[in-house]
Amino acid sequence: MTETDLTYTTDEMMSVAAARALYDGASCFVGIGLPSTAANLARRTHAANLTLIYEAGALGAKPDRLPLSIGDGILGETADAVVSVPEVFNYWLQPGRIDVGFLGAAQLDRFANINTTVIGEYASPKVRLPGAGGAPEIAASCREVFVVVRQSRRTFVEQVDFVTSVGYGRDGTDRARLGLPGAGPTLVVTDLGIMRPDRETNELVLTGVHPGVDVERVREATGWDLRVAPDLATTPAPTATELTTLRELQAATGTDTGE
Amino acid sequence: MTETDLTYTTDEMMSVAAARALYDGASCFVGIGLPSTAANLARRTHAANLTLIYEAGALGAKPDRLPLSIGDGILGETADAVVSVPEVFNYWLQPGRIDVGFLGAAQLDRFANINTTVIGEYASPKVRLPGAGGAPEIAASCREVFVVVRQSRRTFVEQVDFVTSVGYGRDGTDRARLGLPGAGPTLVVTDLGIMRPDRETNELVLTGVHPGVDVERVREATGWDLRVAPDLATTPAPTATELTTLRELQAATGTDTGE
Amino acid sequence: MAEVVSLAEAVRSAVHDGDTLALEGFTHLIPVAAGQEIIRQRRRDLTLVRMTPDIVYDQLIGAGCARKLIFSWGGNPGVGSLHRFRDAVQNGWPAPLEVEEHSHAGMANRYVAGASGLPFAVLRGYAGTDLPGVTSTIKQITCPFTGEELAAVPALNPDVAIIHAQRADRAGNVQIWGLVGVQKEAVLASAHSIVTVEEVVDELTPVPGAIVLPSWAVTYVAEVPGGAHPSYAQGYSDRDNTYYQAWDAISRERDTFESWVSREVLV
Amino acid sequence: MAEVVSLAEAVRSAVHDGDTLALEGFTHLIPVAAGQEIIRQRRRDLTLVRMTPDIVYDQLIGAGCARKLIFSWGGNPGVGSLHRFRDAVQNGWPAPLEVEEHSHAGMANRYVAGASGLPFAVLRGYAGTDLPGVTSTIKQITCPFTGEELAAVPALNPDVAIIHAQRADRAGNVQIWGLVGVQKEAVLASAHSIVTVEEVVDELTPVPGAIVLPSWAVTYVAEVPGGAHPSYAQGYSDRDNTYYQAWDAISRERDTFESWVSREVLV
Repeated sequence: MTETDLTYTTDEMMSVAAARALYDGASCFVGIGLPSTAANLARRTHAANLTLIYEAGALGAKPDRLPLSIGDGILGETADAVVSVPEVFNYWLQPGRIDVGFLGAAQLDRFANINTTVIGEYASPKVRLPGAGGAPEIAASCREVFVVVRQSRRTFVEQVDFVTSVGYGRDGTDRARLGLPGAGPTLVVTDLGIMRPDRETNELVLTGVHPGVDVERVREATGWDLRVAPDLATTPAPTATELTTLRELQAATGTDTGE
Repeated sequence: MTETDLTYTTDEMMSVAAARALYDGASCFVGIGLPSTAANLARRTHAANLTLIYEAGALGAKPDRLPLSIGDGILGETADAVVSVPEVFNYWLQPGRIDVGFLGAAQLDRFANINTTVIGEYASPKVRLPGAGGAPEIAASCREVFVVVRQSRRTFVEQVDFVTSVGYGRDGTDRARLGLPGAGPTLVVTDLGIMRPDRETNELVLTGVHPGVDVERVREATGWDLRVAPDLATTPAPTATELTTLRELQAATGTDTGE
Repeated sequence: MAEVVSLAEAVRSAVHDGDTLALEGFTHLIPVAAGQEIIRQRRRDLTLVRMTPDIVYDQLIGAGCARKLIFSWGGNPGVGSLHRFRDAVQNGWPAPLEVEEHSHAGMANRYVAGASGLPFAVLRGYAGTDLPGVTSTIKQITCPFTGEELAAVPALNPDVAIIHAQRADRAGNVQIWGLVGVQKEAVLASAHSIVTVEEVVDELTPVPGAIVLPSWAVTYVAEVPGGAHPSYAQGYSDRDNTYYQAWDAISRERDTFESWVSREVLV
Repeated sequence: MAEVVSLAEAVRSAVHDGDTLALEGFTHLIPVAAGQEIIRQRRRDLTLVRMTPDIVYDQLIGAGCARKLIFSWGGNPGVGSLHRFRDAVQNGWPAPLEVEEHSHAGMANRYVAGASGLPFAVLRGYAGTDLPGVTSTIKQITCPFTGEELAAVPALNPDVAIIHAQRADRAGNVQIWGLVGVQKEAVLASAHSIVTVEEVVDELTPVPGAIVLPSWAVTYVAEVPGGAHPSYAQGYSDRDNTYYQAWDAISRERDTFESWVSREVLV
């Protein structure tokens, strides 16, 4: 047995921290890319009974490598049940059956609203992004939402240019007013640390930093005046098991995936 | 080869006449009982490419005997496709994809409205009948509707006690006003003869009598002042092939079926 | 995750007096044994939901379990009428039975709305019929794009759905094939569910035409071989057509029915 | 009944300038060959509909076939952006591209409504997002029973749906298995349809998880082995992930794209 190299990248720390947030027995609606990496890592470490749901129609997928796309054949082949795309959204997501929606973001703001539509003006965008996909209803209907995204000033902005998926709305109070069934984003995991919404205002607050990251570095990568929790935690470094499992998953896949 | 007994019952004449009305290549939404007998007879005589659709979820059923119920196993086992009950109604019936809806009736009136709900007052019925089943939407959405029913004054009434499924409405003019997609009942086949709606008024008019039946007998079995077409036809008697096929179907079934 | 328990235990835990129940099955896979267990446990005041109430509902009604029936076609398929149902509606015996009746299309869509977490469904239906006049759960709705008028029906969300299926694995994943009816929708529309199965197996080998209800969408699984009798379970049993015919005689009179219940169910 | 013809003939007969087309496929079974045949036949002014426009739509847009895109997620899955789509939206090259964008749930329900012969669908969606502000085909509707506000979206009814499937029989019945996406709904929602298949066989032997589109619901079937490449056809081929990566470089600049079209498609 070779010894695991315990040196890890910030992306590895992010995936490990995101995976840890998933609890055993949960059902998780998984976006491709970083969320899928984290969810599959969780299933292979502490959460063997995690039910992975992919929007292409796989309920309870058990891939032995990372899927390369949202409709990778391995998802259907290993699933408990394969259903049509309308059924995924109507029978499984919409009624609030799914515990955790696991999303990425191109922009994320102070109130955890997500933009994956455009940078700039909608009518004449600076950058046209892929669009909504399943995210608006995942964000609305899952019991809670985890967001995993690399942190930078370009991504973490005061106000998203476009609300593709609602976190807590433009002023943090929309969710209750809209009667959205799920609790919304309860956790944001980045390559630098961990944020959670303030219980009162729903503003994202830094509640944890990864080992070797100081608060100043996180604030520099955040486009608003980031509040820091009084009991700021430091994320435990990835364990050998976590790193080995993550690296094996990625090796089995052959290539890293990005949405 | 034994010679076919060409003596036939009025029920046999009715099934044969109803079967003849179905044209090859049509899709037919089939009620159990008399409609199913006629439709299966048609498929085994002149209309080999008749697509039989049963509401339990069988599209293109090809039973080699008469199904004993609307969800008889033989329907699913021989079908081109098996779908859920919601899908039958939403994806296949509702959009108007089906050529012919083939229905029975407990009461039928002058304007071909069908009652299968109650005899007497709804709140305190003399006879509580099975209810609507698939019929209201079959009657509304199929391109046309054929009704097959044994004729008597009890069944052929001036006004049905309850409109379960619309023919042409209480005064014969409802169908257009309601914007129903299908043309409605274009043919009624009984054990005595054949009725079709008048082109102008939509009132059912006797257009044919079966061999040996005179008009007076049909009028006696009709609860309204039945009009008779000037060019009244006499139905050709069942052929040896028709009778043999019908009897073989019923023999294979072991028992006759009524809804 | 579904718990694998005995039928008696499943009914005891999940079904309460006053509940709304949907025992679904469209000729195929009718959960008859479960219905008779409910009679045996003497549940009362039930609202029974089903597209095609047949003899198991006749039995529940005759045994005095039901207060209300929500349905679209009630009969003894291939034979004729349901005498206990008729007696309850026409004569209030053994108790008055409230009825709320729809068409199949309406009922199917009510389950779909229930399974989808929507308060209502839209369909082209009922227009020109007398059903909206007697059923308050049929309304009109206007398309916000075309102005067209359509029918709206409210979601069905029973307290408990009960179905019969061919197999489950030990984790409680349920596999159903053949004519699957509206059973998936009934289970997903309901707060809780009981699935009786022909057998519990180690692994659900794939079967053409099969659907799977994942364990986490099911409350209880109970192994009840033949639990659909006299209906059939494709791959396991054939329909007992004689029983349906015999039911006509048994159910026609109150006393023959009552002695049947005492003899065959309440034992 | 479906006619079995060549792909060129199917496109020639069914697809006209100005049509609304849905080439559907959710990562699996994407009808790429059919899309390239449309480029080859130089159709123009098309409204392209798809939940997940990927590289075949990038190709159609870059080749100047499209006037409008109705979609919910447009990207090169697993790789990144669609450069031709971006160039059309951001710079109007080779022609301005109107966009009408929804969420997946909205698009799926628009197809469901289309397949169901309804003018609209109802869902819990879009609330609080900026999408209703930029997409006029999202409205509100009130539940006539509960008073709840929900989203309404209009039916999609394309002129032609184009999908790829594993097999058809000679009568034109189509069999699809694996992740089946929204393909059935797209075909049933459309006035006409073209299904390319890996092979035409004498008989469709049952396959677990397979659905069948009956011949009478399909317009044209064309045998095009590998017609989903670079996507995959379960049971026939694997996804060509390298091609998706290569597309990023080919499509990034207008001239490399144009030489690719000349070389690989317009031949």
